[in-house]
Amino acid sequence: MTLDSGATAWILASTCLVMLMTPGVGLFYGGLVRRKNVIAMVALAFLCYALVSVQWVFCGYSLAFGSDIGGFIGGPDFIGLSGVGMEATSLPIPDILFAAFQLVFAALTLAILTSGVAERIRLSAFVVFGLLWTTLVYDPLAHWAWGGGWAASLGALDFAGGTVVHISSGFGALAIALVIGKRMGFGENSIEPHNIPMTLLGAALLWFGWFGFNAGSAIAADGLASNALMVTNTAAAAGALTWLLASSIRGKPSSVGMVSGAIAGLVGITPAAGFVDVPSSLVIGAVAGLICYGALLWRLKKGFDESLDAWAIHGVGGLWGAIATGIFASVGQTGLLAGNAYQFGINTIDALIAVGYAFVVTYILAMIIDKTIGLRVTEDEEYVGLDISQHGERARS
Amino acid sequence: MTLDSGATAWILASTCLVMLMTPGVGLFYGGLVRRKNVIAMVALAFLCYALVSVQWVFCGYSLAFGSDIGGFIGGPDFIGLSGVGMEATSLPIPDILFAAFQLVFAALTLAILTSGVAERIRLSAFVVFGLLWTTLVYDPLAHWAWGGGWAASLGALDFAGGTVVHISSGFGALAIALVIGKRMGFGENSIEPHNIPMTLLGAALLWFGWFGFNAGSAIAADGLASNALMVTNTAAAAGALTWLLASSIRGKPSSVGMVSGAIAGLVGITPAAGFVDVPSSLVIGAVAGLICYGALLWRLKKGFDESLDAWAIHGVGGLWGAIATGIFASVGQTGLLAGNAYQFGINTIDALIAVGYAFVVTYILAMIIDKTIGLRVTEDEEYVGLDISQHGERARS
Amino acid sequence: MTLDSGATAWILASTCLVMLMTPGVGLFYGGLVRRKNVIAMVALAFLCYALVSVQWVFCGYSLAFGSDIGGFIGGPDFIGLSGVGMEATSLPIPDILFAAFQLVFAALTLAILTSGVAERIRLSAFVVFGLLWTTLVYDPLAHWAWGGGWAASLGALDFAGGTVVHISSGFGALAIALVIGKRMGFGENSIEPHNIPMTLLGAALLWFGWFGFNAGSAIAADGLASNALMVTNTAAAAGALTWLLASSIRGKPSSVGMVSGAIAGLVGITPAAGFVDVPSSLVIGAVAGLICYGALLWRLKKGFDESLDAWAIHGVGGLWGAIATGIFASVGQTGLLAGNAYQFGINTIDALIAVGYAFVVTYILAMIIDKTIGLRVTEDEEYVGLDISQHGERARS
Amino acid sequence: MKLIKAIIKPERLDAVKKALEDAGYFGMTITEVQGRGEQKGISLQYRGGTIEVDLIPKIEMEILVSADKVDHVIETIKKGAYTGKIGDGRIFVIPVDASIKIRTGEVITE
Amino acid sequence: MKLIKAIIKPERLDAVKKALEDAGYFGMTITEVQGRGEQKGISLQYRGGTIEVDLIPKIEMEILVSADKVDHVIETIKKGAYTGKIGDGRIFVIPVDASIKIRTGEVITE
Amino acid sequence: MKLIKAIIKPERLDAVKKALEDAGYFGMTITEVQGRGEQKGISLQYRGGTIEVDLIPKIEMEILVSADKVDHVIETIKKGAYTGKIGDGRIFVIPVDASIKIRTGEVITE
Ligand SMILES: Nc1ncnc2c1ncn2[C@@H]1O[C@H](COP(=O)(O)OP(=O)(O)O)[C@@H](O)[C@H]1O
Ligand SMILES: Nc1ncnc2c1ncn2[C@@H]1O[C@H](COP(=O)(O)OP(=O)(O)O)[C@@H](O)[C@H]1O
Ligand SMILES: Nc1ncnc2c1ncn2[C@@H]1O[C@H](COP(=O)(O)OP(=O)(O)O)[C@@H](O)[C@H]1O
Repeated sequence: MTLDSGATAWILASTCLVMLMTPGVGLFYGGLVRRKNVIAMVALAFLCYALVSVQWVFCGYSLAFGSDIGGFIGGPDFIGLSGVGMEATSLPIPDILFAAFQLVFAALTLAILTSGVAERIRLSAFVVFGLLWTTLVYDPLAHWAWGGGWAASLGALDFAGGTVVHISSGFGALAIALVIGKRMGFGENSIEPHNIPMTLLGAALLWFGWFGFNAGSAIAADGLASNALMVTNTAAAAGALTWLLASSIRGKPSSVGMVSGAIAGLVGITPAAGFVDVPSSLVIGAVAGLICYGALLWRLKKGFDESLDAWAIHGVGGLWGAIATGIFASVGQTGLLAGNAYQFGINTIDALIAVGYAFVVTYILAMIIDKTIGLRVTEDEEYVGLDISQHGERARS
Repeated sequence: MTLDSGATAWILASTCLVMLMTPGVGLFYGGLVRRKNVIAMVALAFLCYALVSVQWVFCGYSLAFGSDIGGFIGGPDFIGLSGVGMEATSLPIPDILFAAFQLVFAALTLAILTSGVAERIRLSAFVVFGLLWTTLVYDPLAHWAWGGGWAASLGALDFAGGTVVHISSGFGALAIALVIGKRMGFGENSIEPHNIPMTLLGAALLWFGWFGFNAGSAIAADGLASNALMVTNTAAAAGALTWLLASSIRGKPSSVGMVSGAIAGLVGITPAAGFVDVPSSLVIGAVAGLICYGALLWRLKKGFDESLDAWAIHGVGGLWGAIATGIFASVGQTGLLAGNAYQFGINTIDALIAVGYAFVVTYILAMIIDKTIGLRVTEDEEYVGLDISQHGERARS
Repeated sequence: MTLDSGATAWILASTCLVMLMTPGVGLFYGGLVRRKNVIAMVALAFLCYALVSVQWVFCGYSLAFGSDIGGFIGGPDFIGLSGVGMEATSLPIPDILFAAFQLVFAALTLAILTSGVAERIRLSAFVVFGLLWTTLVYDPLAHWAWGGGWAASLGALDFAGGTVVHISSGFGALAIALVIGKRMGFGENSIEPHNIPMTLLGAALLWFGWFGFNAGSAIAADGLASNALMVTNTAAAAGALTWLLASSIRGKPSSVGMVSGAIAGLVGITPAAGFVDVPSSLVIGAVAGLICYGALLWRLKKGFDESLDAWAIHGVGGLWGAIATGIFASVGQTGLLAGNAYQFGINTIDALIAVGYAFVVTYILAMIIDKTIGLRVTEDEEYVGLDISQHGERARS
Repeated sequence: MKLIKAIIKPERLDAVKKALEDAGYFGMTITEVQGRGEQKGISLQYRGGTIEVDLIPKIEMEILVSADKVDHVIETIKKGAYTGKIGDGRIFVIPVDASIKIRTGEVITE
Repeated sequence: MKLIKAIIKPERLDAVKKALEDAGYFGMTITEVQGRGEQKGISLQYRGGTIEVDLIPKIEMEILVSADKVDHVIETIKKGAYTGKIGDGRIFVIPVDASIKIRTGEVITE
Repeated sequence: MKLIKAIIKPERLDAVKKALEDAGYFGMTITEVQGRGEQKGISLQYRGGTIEVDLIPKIEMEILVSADKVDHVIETIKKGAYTGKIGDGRIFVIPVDASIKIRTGEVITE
């Protein structure tokens, strides 16, 4: 394919937009923890970004996009990005730009997962966990959906990563949260967000970046990208409003709820963004807001300390999105409503397999690291907070 | 017209840039209120964005850009964005991208207006007000200028929304501020900004996004867009410096003043960005800084509680910009200085009609809502702050 | 050359990205100072941006890019940007866009230098200093490297400004820090960062914007730009990780250290971004993290109050980057490793001359201003903080 | 010597400071605190129920004065802080054995 | 009249407030403080050495009560604040000469 | 038993802590406060006029000690806090009736 400079311009910009989502997640999460852990929480996002950046050029890209091995994983063709050139081959953008665009997705995914270990993870253990997780969980899932793996072969649709990014990180967060255990005092003492404006800023950066995430996934600057941007925005707005409404029936409508609803809508539309029209996106976003709010309430009732709700929002929202794509697809593809039951079936099955794979592998990985290096800080370290105990820093002096 | 991928790439990016301005306004305003209202202030911006996003795809776009009805409003052609496709028709970008680009303008406009109700608005009343305001005030004004309405027919120039966005929100803010009344203790107790760095961050995001706002309004990635970017930046810088200078003569030059001057410059250049050269932009920006500073001092002296100065900066700045466009136009159009007195006249008249329309309709709308639902929180709710009373949240715990 | 809309789209976007780096530096620095100086620190970045914006259109662009005078400076051809049109002439983007893109570099450079005067500079003196510095130091250096000056003629490579931007600001910061003197109590009382999350936010914006900085410097949306983006990201990640590692051997690995390492990596790759491949970028970034960390420790040991380490990170990192470009160049150019010793030599000599020029001219300029107007606030003003004494504002009220 | 501890509404701080200045009292130390009084705070109604806002931001002002000035200072603070609405605050008078000025070493025990 | 000053762990604030409410004491003023006890804080080990975290965030609670209620209030605070681990905090009882309610002007000297 | 309340410059906190540690006093509670002294704060000149910066950030340190240690603690604090410039701060000595250690229940009334 010949290089298209407009497409290249937009994917360069999209790569920047998605890159900013990782610190965006850090700020979103950082505002929700207690003050003594805010630096550590934001730093974790940076660390995820740095680690995955190196892993990706070293082997991650190759595992995801190298020549297919048994439908499960990519081959070593692109180790060290060798053979990934500055020309456009199968896409209208340079190969190396595609690798960069995919890199920022991989980094973000790991950062989302840090929800499950908030306020209690040992920094050094996370380095090991993170490198292994992105290699053993993210890279295969990316291969299945986008790298020529089995899911793509069977026709499962995942436009921008509902399964690859959100199911994997959401269910991964739940698994590691179960392994690492609840925060000291969870359920007894009140653990309130210390800086909600910071969370709102993080949400703004996420919404902003998500346009690159979804509309960039068209790998073109065209009508498809434009439609993806519009449905992305609509779903986000719908999710924000339904969560706001639902929570205002139960009590005060919190701002954190409103932006959580927006993110639920964004997650829900992610796999569908290239396949649905605006009215469908309204439904997908609105339902995502309600389902994820329900999931959050359920988690709280059960007393799971998946602390910052990656599971409720990204995991459950991603699952809904995958299924919804199978239902509502109408742009370029057809879904259940257009009579294509196969699409609905394969999308649902693909999502459930991803749920299972992400949960189980993350659980085992976390267990191994916990038994060997130890995932969790000591009680004293947790008590004084990770900012001081892991970084020797204080958020306000 | 055939789709141009470069133009599409730039308008996709511009849509993202302008989207970020809405939370940018939220942060700008959020830093200026007292701590007990910061969450509510930022949340209001998100709410504006979510509400208008849904209203716009439902009917707003159609009212603004549907086939003209009597020069005043658009017809129902595009309800639910039906008929707004992924192809480029009259512009080099997909129709649906144009709709998205226009959406982010509409959302921002409502967010700017929240200045007038800061620290005292009832959340639920604002939902109703916001939906009606964007429908009854913003959509017609957008139609007049850009959708084939009377102002466009008569040749009034408004490149990126000086009249549509800034006059409407600025004078709307003044009108609703008069209806809702002053904040408790205004003029007696000191009501100081609680977080100026947050305001500076908001200003940074606004300046950043404004390049998409003005240079994106070229709907092309070409020399016109580039010129628009350059004059936008120059006017902003000039406004920042003149306000800084003027305020340092009266006392200490505050940082809030400097960035207010930058925004005044940005507002002033908005309608002119596609029609003037760099030297003119210096003058437009510099004068905007002085005029808006003067307007702010006048408002304070009069004791109007249009709390965060949308009127002084956006309203007065927008009015100046509209007139200045009629004076300085020289790129592709001619203004007074080039001997075209008609342009000066029609631009001034158009702006004054917009001032009148925005003020009167907003005033009536606010009155009706105040008498029925009640715009304002109770005294106790205002005293404890909107964060707790409207959202059940605290900015620092 | 005919205008390419894709290239134009990307450079428009890159200009926005780099623009945001200036407030990004402000926030980065603002978090590192004491609370009483945070507003002044962030405001200084805005002021740099506004001042240089006006200076650049007035004469800066012409001095840098006007027709060459003796290899040293540009002629007055483009005073007031006259003759800088909306058409593409020698580049695939409009001339005026090139001027805008270059403007944001000039502004950023001055903002980086404010590290050296943190918490003690008089606002009015800085206005004078800043205007003179950008004219006497930045503009010539830009001319030498990019405007047809002697360095370009001799073949020195500086892709995105390692010498022009980072060496000049880093060594400039050191020079002015020596002239203005240490902060009161430096070395006796602890002077700790007051808001590390703000610094992390600033770092995120810097990393984000740096893609525009380096990949935009290709002045195209093509494979070269894409490669530049990828190597930029890799070097940043490598720098973050090596600094983290090195500092965790000495003590607790701070988050400020991690992002400082990322910035060191970004600085290091800046001159090389268009000339090296991914494996080289890993080395360049990793070494930059170590060298700059070492430089910081050395500065602390020596007791120099170059307060926020522009010298250690930008100055030393830029020097390393210039030399590294001469060593690793392999894309489109060749360096020492490819047998081109000349490249290594000329790059090193160019960098050293820039070090000398920037240091000496800045030192003399600072001395003159100090003796005449006075660079430094009074002791009382410094004690109560610049926020109150220079701006009459408080960060929290 | 007595330490007068006054808990006032933040929005009255300027008025209290002004009143004290006019009466010739400059020295003071203030702290941002949160308080609730006998009224248990403020009840806000909303559709879902009631919310009790019990801890409301206040300013605590500490002023050291010689025993004979106590009444005058209290009156002055009251004048500045009074609004007549719930939450106007409290003043406590606490005995002080000695007071030392660090710079001069001066000790007052009265 | 006495001023009871209790320095407690922030995470016990809700429990202490609840206990006091149940016992009928509403009025209080709280401040965010940092403290260290006789234990010199908490020592954390890391590869490079040891870090002493000496100033740990605490809540200081001030409650004015009449002298006869002092013991009851102290018992109540202890009930809410006790965890049995280092850093549970201290309670100080300080004599108060007089207390004034700004809104009503009411003076109590007991 | 006495409560020693010292208001010092924030930048002297480390020195005061160090001095107290060396003298064997560990327990303390500190609060971020703002204060002005008899000097009415600091006057800054600028072209438009004068600005009075009256409330300057300070640290308030509270230390409970037995009566016989009071003088020693005061001397120690003075040593750490003294700079000789305006604003060095004050120390107040306040009588305390009783002190309770929540964890152990230990009551000291001395
Ligand atoms: N018993 C008490 N002990 C300590 N502080 C108190 C007490 N009662 C009131 N306060 C403080 O005084 C403030 C005002 O009390 P409140 O009862 O609301 O005032 P008023 O009685 O004037 O309406 C409270 O917010 C709290 O900080
Ligand atoms: N001598 C003291 N003077 C003032 N405050 C003290 C003193 N001793 C302890 N405190 C306060 O009490 C808190 C708890 O003290 P600590 O000795 O850690 O508790 P415990 O003895 O119950 O383990 C400290 O953080 C400090 O705020
Ligand atoms: N009368 C007072 N009551 C309460 N606090 C006081 C009083 N006088 C001084 N202070 C506190 O002591 C601090 C230092 O006082 P200042 O008079 O500036 O010190 P110095 O007299 O040593 O120069 C003030 O900022 C304030 O917090």
